[in-house]
Amino acid sequence: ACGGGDDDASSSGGVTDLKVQLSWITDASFSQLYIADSKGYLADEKVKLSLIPGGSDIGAIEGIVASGAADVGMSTDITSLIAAIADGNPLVCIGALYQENLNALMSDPAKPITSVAQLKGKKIGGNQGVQTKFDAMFKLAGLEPDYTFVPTGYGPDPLIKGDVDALAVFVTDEALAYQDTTGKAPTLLTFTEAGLPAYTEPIFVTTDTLKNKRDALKGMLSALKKASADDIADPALGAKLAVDQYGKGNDLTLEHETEHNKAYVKFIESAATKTNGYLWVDPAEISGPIVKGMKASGLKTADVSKILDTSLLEELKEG
Amino acid sequence: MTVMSQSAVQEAREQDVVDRALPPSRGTGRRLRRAGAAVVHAVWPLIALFGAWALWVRAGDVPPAVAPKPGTVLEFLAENAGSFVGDALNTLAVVVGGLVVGAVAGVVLAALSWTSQIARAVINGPALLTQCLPVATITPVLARLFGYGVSTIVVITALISFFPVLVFAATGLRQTPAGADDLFVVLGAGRWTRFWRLAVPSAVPRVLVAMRVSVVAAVAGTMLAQWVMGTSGLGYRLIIAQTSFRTAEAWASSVVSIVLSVLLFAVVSAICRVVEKRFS
Amino acid sequence: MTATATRGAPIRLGGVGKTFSLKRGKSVEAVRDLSLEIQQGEFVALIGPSGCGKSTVLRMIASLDAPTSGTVTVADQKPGELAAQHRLGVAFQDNALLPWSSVRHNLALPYKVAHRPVDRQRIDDLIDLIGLRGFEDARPKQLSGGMRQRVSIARSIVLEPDVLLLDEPFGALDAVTRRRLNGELQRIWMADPVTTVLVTHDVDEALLLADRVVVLSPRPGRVSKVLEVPFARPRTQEVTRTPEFHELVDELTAELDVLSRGSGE
Amino acid sequence: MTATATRGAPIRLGGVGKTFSLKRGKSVEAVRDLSLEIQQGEFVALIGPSGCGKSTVLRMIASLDAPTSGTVTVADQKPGELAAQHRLGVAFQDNALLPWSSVRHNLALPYKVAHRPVDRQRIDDLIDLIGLRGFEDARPKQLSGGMRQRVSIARSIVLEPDVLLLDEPFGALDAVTRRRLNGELQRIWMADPVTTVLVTHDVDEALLLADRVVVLSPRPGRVSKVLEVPFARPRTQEVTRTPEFHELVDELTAELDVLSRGSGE
Amino acid sequence: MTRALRSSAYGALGMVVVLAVWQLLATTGTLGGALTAPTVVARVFGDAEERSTLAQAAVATGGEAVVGFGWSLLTAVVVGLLVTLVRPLRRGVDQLATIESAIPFLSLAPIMLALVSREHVPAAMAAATAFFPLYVAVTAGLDAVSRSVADLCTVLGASRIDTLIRARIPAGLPVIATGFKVGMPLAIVGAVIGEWFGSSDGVGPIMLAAMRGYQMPTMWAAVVATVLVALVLYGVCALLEALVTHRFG
Ligand SMILES: Nc1ncnc2c1ncn2[C@@H]1O[C@H](COP(=O)(O)OP(=O)(O)OP(=O)(O)O)[C@@H](O)[C@H]1O
Ligand SMILES: Nc1ncnc2c1ncn2[C@@H]1O[C@H](COP(=O)(O)OP(=O)(O)OP(=O)(O)O)[C@@H](O)[C@H]1O
Ligand SMILES: Cc1ncc(C[n+]2csc(CCO)c2C)c(N)n1
Ligand SMILES: [Mg+2]
Ligand SMILES: [Mg+2]
Repeated sequence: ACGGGDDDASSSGGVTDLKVQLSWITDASFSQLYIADSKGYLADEKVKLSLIPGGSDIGAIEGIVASGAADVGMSTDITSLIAAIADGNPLVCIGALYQENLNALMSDPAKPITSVAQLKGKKIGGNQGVQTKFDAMFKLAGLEPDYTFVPTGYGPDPLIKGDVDALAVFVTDEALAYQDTTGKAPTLLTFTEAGLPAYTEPIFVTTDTLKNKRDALKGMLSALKKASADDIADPALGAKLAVDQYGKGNDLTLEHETEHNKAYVKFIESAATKTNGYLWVDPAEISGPIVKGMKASGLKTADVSKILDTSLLEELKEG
Repeated sequence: MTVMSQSAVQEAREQDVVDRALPPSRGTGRRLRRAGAAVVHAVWPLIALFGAWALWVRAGDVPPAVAPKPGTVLEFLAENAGSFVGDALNTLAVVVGGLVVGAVAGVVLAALSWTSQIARAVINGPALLTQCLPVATITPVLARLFGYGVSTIVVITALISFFPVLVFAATGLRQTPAGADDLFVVLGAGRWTRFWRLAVPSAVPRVLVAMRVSVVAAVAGTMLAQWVMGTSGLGYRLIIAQTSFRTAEAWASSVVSIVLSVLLFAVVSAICRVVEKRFS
Repeated sequence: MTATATRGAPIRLGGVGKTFSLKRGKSVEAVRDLSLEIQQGEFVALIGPSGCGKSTVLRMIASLDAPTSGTVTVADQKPGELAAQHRLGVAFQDNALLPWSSVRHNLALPYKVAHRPVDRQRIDDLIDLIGLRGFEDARPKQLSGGMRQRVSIARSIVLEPDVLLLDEPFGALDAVTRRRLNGELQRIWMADPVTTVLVTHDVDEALLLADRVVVLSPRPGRVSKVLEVPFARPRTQEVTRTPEFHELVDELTAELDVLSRGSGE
Repeated sequence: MTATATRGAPIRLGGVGKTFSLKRGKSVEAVRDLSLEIQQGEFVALIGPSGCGKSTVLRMIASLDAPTSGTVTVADQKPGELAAQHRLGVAFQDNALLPWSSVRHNLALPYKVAHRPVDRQRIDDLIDLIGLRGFEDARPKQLSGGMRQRVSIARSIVLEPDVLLLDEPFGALDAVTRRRLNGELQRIWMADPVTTVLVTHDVDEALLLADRVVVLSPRPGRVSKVLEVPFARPRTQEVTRTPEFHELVDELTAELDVLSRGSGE
Repeated sequence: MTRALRSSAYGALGMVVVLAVWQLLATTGTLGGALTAPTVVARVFGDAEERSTLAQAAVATGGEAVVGFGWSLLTAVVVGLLVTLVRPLRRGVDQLATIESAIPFLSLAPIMLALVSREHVPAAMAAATAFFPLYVAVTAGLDAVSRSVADLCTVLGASRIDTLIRARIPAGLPVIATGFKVGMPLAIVGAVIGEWFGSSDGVGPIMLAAMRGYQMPTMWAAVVATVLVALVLYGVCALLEALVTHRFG
């Protein structure tokens, strides 16, 4: 549905083909990419993107890009990218789709949890692996980790049924499903608020790709920036493209995707993007709070110079 | 049909030859040689595998996110051997528990489906339903039934391991030796007697085949379940190491689980050989 | 000839036919219009050329095959009834021992199936009778062909059935063992004369043991000759050396010879 | 007695012993210190009480069992060599037909295994010989016991082997068919006298067919008596009615009787 | 014919029982909102567009499963024949097969993607998961020769290959066919999981999207579509087993 991902990443007729490994299936999360393609922004830059849907949900994106199976990667959360770089993978971040950590702890508005301190002694649900983040929240708040972890599957069900007091969710997914199901908005404690800021869907490549396909990458970022503005202006467009074209076969519904995209577009902008443009990733943010949060989570970190290369975005800002 | 594995025949024959060639006084030498052969059989696949892995990582300049160097993983294993013992035992306990539950369930369901065509049809559909869905899909429903603890993991393991037993036992129960059915008719055997004294012994060889499949499936199932929703064990360690990009640890966990599989397979195969001799 | 009040059951075959279907619409008519009445407590020997339907007749009496036409009754009931009551003893042509059971367990099987307590003493006696002392724990694959056949014979009589069906029970035995077991069978039968049908290829054996010898024609099997055996019991090996005996042997052999020639087989 | 220049191979058993182990450390000594030389092209009959080790001897010659002590050579080689060259014909006591193959395919098997073109004419002739015309496409379970045995006999000779081992090949046949096939076997063997070992329980048959009759003692099987058969060939049923023949039958029967009595089996 | 009819009638009955229990559990809410009532799922299928999307997806997944199963069977047969012919290899290869089936492929997506080109990942995963039962069934089947048939081959001087072709394979087919019934459902899960590695068709992505979006009717509709495909493929295997057992059993 999204232009086969196996053509060689070679330029034909001056157009450079980039294979993009996404962290998730082609739903509204990636509307900027669809807009950039369908409105011809990418073509203008002589770039073609072959989107490879993800879904394995296991931080494999870094490995896939490192192995050369894709040119560009977008993973769920920048911390896994940083950890991979620290582990010796020759990767580098060149931007990010969303400015916020979209992970949050969701609780029943009748028994709201709005601070880390309130998590003490509670049952917290979430996907496998997220425990390390909870530990970090306690540590960052100067507390001993004290909670029961409940490994839940997908969906807001465990919170609705009262199996857990708080549930780790995506603010753009389960939080909306909770509202749809129960009719009331859940109380959210975002990971950022709990001391774990992050960028969502960081855009990264290998250091070699950055060197060899610099122009194409720059073109891609430029197109995505333009598309970001369109996306914010009309969230329904990206949703429609996802349902009808790029995510056809995934059995998406327009209503659902529109609702989601409305939630997503809020995170394209931030104070930093006002001055530096969309997709911006701030070195200080990484070397500061993000690295601090990762250290608290027990993750390996690296120097920001190895993690981030803002030169492309800088050039676009000037040009 | 007396199912006598040709391997057994051949082994017996080879044994005869060895017995003739070597006078009894050289018994220890023979035992040593046989032990040596066993070691060779056990070790060459590992050497081949690690060799291929090392070569691939080196030649392909594979980044650690794809595959770490075997040396790194082995080093990690050696340094943290102690810490893996607990995890391995934890996983082993779940595997054994789930396998026992699964094997019993498989045999019981096969027995039920032996009793009538209706039962067979009513069992087959739902049984198949449990098999063709990914664990992650059914976990939420199971967790609702059995809680978010170890019991659900045992149930998942059992669900994964019962099916081969069901399928092979159900066919095995109908694979009676030539003439035996007639014998039981003539003796005026009731259903129950026919089941216990004819169908069950007849099914043994097939169930043994199933056990060899199931034991390995059970390890994989436990790993998967712990990976999806465990709070301890090798599968849990694997997911945590993975999400934290501790690649060496993640791979070390996998290696330990694979070793566990191989050992359990060897144990079950050995038991199978003994039982097979009894029932052929 | 007919025995005193016995536990046996009469067997009646009325106009029985049996056709088996082979591949591609072909079929074999194994038995045709066969009628035979066997009295309660009678010992009948069934002889006839190989492939003429002897085993098929036995299998129909044992309820293992259903006749294509005609009727079979045992003790005036459907053939299956007797088996259901554990009153039938059969020694199959191919033994049908349970491969996973020892000699002793194979002999205990009829008790277990009938939910009766296993009579160890009787099993031991039978093991002695068939000369398998020392092989109680051996499994069928550890026995010689003749030894297996002897276990099968012992199993057929272990429960003292009302009807005994023996399909060439002595075929794999040497002459000496065969004669000894012939004698034992006669002794056992005389002590408790149950209805017995013995399929055999040995005319001497048929005349030594049976009240009547029924000769079947080549396929399709029909009754070609019925011979009442006049000798008093107990019949010893002496009888077999009398001219009367030889005469009957020759008569039966001639009949078989003619039958075989006729069939061209 | 010894035939003219033949394709056969000599068989030598030198002090052969065979012990099988049973459960719990028990064991059976099936054969003890058995020595026997069989000439190229000689026809030897092996008789002896049930369970005395006849099949075991045959299996050792066929390389199916290895002797516990002593040596067995066939054509001055290890027993397996002849089989490997497809020069061995065996009719097993239990027939050993391929259950999934038709009669025709069972008879074609030796050709296929030997990678020789299947001689359809010969197979057809053999099917006629054993009286199974019409059953070419039947599978073993559709045959009577005697029919199966006949297929097994035909299969053993289909490739005209150098050594023929027959384990009670006629045990399940009626007297008439048996005698007819005895005659056929003699005819075939005289036309092409290959080394043949025939296990039988029928003394008449042994004397009718063999150059020498070897009597085995009860378990553990040893050679108890060897008898040269003096009759000229071809031997017809006439010979079996001569006093000389009866004398030998009696001599062998007496020997078997004594042996059996001695063993108490 | 009537037997086939009767058994499919019973099969339908089995499915009715499942549906009834499922409906009961779902409407009483015993198992939480994650379980959707069959009536609700039926409504999803009622929509023509949904129906064709799901049908296409199920057929795609079924196709991947069949291709994977085919590769896996081919490998199992080749390797099984090899270790049966070359005995000394047997134990080591058993071990390699065990290792193969114990590799947590789900957690090793990058390796899978490094080894197999992306569009083949679902089929490759199907092959990887179905391989072990097929291998065990093939090797066990090839060993299931009766002693008398084995003896026959020996005296006929059959080479290992001939013994294999004339005795071991026919004797082993019933066991191998039973193995099909175990391998086929595994191939289907394998294909679904393989689709999670980044596929644009098949039921896998539908399940993922629906799970995450808490679109339980869609998710269970995908499950039903998968099960239907599984029933068909399993039915084919069962039929094959019946034929083979009748012919060679
Ligand atoms: N299950 C079967 N299917 C097809 N044909 C069969 C079946 N059973 C027996 N027959 C055929 O019926 C005929 C009679 O067989 P039966 O076994 O009764 O012979 P028999 O008299 O016992 O012969 P034998 O003395 O050789 O044992 C044979 O031609 C045989 O081929
Ligand atoms: N595989 C085996 N395991 C154990 N014991 C065996 C085995 N094969 C044969 N025997 C024993 O060896 C002895 C001789 O057996 P064999 O089959 O050679 O006898 P036979 O002379 O052919 O008898 P029959 O005439 O009854 O066929 C028997 O006591 C038997 O129990
Ligand atoms: C941009 C974007 N990336 C990833 C996911 C999928 N996903 C991966 S982890 C996670 C949160 C855990 O519940 C979610 C929702 C998505 N839906 N949108
Ligand atoms: Mg018969
Ligand atoms: Mg024998």
